[in-house]
Amino acid sequence: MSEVIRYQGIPFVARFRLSAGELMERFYQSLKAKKLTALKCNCGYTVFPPRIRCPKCYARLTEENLVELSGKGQILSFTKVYFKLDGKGNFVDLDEPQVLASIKLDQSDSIFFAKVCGEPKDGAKVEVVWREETKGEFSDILCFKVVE
Amino acid sequence: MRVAIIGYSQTKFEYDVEMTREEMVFKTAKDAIESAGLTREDIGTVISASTDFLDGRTISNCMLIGATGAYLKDETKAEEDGMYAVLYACQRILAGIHDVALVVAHTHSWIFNPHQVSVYMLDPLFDRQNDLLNDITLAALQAKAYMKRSNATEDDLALVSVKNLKNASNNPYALRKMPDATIEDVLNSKIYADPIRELMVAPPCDGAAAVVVASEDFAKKYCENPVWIEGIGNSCDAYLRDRDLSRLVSLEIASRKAYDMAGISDPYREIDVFEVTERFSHQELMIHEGLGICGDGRGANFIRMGITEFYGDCPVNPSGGALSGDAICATGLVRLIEVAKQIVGEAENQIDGVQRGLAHAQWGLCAQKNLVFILGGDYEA
Amino acid sequence: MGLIKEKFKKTMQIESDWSVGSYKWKAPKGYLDEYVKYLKKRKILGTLCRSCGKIYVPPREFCPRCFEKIDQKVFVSDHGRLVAYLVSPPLRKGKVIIAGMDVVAAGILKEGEQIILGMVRFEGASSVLTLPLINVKPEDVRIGMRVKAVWAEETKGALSDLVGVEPAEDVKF
Amino acid sequence: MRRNVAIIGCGQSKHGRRTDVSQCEMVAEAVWAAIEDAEISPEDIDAFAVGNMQGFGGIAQPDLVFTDFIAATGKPVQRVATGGTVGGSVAHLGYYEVASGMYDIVLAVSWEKHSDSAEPGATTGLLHVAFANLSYMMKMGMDMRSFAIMGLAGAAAGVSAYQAAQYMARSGCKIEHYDMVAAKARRNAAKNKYAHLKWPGCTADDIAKTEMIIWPMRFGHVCPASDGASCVIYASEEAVKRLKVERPVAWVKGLAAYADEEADQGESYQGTGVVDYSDQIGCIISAMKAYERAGIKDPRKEIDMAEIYAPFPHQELMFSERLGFFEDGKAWIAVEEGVTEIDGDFPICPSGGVNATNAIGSSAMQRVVECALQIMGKAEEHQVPKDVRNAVAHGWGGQLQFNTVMVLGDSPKRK
Repeated sequence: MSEVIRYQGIPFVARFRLSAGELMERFYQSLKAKKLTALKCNCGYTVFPPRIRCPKCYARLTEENLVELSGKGQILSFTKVYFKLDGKGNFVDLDEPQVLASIKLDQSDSIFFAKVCGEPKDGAKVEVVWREETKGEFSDILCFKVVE
Repeated sequence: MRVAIIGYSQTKFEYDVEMTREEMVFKTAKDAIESAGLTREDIGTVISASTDFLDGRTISNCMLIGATGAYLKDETKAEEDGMYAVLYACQRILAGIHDVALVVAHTHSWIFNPHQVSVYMLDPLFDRQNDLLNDITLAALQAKAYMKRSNATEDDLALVSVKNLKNASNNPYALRKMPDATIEDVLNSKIYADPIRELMVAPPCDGAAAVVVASEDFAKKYCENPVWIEGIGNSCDAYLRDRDLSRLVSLEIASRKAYDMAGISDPYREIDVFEVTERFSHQELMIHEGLGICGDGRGANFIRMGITEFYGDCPVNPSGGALSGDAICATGLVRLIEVAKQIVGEAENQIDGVQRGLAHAQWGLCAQKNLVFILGGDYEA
Repeated sequence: MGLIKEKFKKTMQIESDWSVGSYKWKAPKGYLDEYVKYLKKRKILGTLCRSCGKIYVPPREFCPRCFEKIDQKVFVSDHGRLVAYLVSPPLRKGKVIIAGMDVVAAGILKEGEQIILGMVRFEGASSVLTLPLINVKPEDVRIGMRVKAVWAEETKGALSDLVGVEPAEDVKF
Repeated sequence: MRRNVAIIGCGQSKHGRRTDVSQCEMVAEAVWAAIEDAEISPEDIDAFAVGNMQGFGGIAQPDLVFTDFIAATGKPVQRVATGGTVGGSVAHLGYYEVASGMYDIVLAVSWEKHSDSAEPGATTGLLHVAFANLSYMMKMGMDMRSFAIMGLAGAAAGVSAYQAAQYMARSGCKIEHYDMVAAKARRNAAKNKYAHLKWPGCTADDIAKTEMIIWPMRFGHVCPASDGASCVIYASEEAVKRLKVERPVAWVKGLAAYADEEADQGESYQGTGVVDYSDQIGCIISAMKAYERAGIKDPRKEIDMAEIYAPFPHQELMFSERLGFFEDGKAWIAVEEGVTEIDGDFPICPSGGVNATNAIGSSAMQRVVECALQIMGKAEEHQVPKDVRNAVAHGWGGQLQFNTVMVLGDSPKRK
């Protein structure tokens, strides 16, 4: 058995700047206005976030199909998360566990994986909590809070 | 026209193995060819299986041409589980262009944590920006969704780990073995995201596996004990956001196709052993339902009543499954090999009288893709 | 008219990073580490495959042609032939950016310097090594010319010990 | 008896710096164009073949993210990836899926989104091929000067620059011949609405005026890093009858992809047994096997045109010899005589080829698409005037070591 020499990669981080496309650009602009938007297909399926093909009937979706969601939804399932990954492959324990839930937004058929603040129960109704000063980014959505 | 497995080899699953990936692949390929009683010259086509993100090398097969025995061979690389490479090898043989194919799959998880690679499988424009999301936390949401729809409890999840880690103690190739594992051991292991704890997650490791498949004529001429591939079913579900996480729809589709091809109407009775890829313990219960061997939402009954023990009516993962060691691209291929070993009578935890077995591989977050193989011995059906 | 490139609308960009430098790999012991050890003694190491006679330089642990492990170490000559070569234009500041670094401005390569890269096959080797071809003007370089290794004044067992190759007197028969 | 398989529809996205779409949208563009071209509905598709080089666009297993964009939900999807040849490998996979008898109609798509990487061109992906080697060489005492010198040749073209020098040494051609081939590519690309770099009426002198990167490679010789996707839809002979396809289709007559040893260095900077990078024994064997399987005895006579994967002009010359169209080292004569022009006796890359458009994942599949379009008479502006009975689609990749060869024809192969 020949032994081996272990070596580390030279320091380099590959940076990506991914083009979002027109639909997602409009979606992020609507976040700035504290609005959640989705696309409602003629077949009835509402896909969130917006994209060019309906997941159910594959029809072409455009800005005409745009609908605004209420920001309310229901928890399908949730979990208490105790760790994070640091991007380099290491587990990092969280100071205190955060709640992650798969949420079905009202009027939308897609699942939204989002953080939940407060103690959720299964099937609990939730509502989006916006960052004070939104910038049109994913982090404008702080979390979802339990409504009742 | 049928295809048969006529040779195989697997390495001991370890973490940070004292071997380069090139040497491990070379040894595995060479052993598989020898186990088929052939030499490299007999091989027509070579299909390797590894991914660029896991190996840390774009074109992860280009510097392994020598190691996989693919020098001046009709070669390609499947960028997913090695069982998909066997499916492609069968297609190359059934197309009548090749007679003998070598499939070699490997992953060295020491190179870069596969759980970190799972983050790059998320949609970068949306989900990837939620830094809580990775394969483990998504699996936790899947487990909770399944437990809500079925009668499964956390104890049932722990029982799956207990069964597989006990089975693994007889398996020399397994990484993680716990001969006297208990539910408490599993429920006390480090929590990642409830209900998922460390002993409920398949531990990524370094490993490789290889098989030689051949056409019906070649196998009959040169192999005393071929293992016939009688059915194959493959299906891929939608992306996470537009999919029912509480069930494995693509497995339901894939297993039906495999059963139809193999002429199986009642899998529970007609299949003697199951080797499934359970990356998380709750998935083994979901897989029972996806394979249609138990009622909808009744997956937990099997584990509670010991039906899936290797001495039970419906043995699942006598080898210890993925929970005993997960070399990502090699894990599904190892399941195929374990079923072949059961059929030729060379398996650890050997079940007697195995004529037909089922091997299953999954790929993607929350088992988005599922592939099912039905293998049969040389009995006169 | 000239080159036409269709312009496409620029939409919002989302950032994502991939820490490639955090990966780690393994190399076989007794091969490249031996090679650099002998570079210190100004010798070029290779491995011989006994069944097909290939000599791989730097050394390789198995032969793809014969699908066998090889570990017989041999030395190859430090004289060889030039198989092919590349010639860079005189290097200018701001023109050559490698891994985000202006190598001329950083003084790694000299302003106005012309680099000749030679692909050299040392006598006995079945492999080609790509090394700088120094002490010669680009117009005097010929395919197949004899070259010999140029060593660092004070070798320290590193790849940089073998600085490059320079023209060697051609043996006429 | 081997099942005959035909391409009944092709689709391409526009290739260029596609900052207007995401990777999923770009792939969907090509997929839905192919579905419409094949005049079928998504339900008719039995299985999918997909592939790209995932390190370039920053998404691991991207086909799992856009499964439901391309109507693949619930259906079998198989993924292969092999470097520059990935488009060809996906095309081969799609063929085998149908030829095996498992499926009747298969959609095969391959793509690349280089502009999503922040580093210029395709640096991230190309650097990542040998990033581990580089790290090990630094550990083994490679100095910064050698690192910079290696980057000098590597940044623009990688090991292809060495190959350009070796081919010139071997064939005795001049750098002007490289200029001619690059000019032909950019001229033809002007007649191809999907191409990236278009230069109507480009001449060898135009290319000769571009800056010398490292002799014998000028800036005008280097291919662009494009974004793009290419897609074909295969159908078995029975399916072609069942769908009552009247219009001409392109039949796959033979294919092969034999791999050579890596040319430059092993994965821990070991030496390899490849001395002359322009030998390309892998291409010779792949061509021989593909012609044997296609029943072609004399390639130059029986084949009417070829789409060769040549990001750099020397490769069109080199591979046209290895594919058996011209004598060893003599391809440059055919270029001088205009044999390989669109209206020549043996047109090569009428589409403008990879030198004008290179989304690495899509390029080798684009060659299959272009050959199919020529056979079906649907290449519009760059349709070659001569009658195309047989065409060869070629791809190269890896460290100058992989070759995919596919022979397409206007009639199924009869024993």
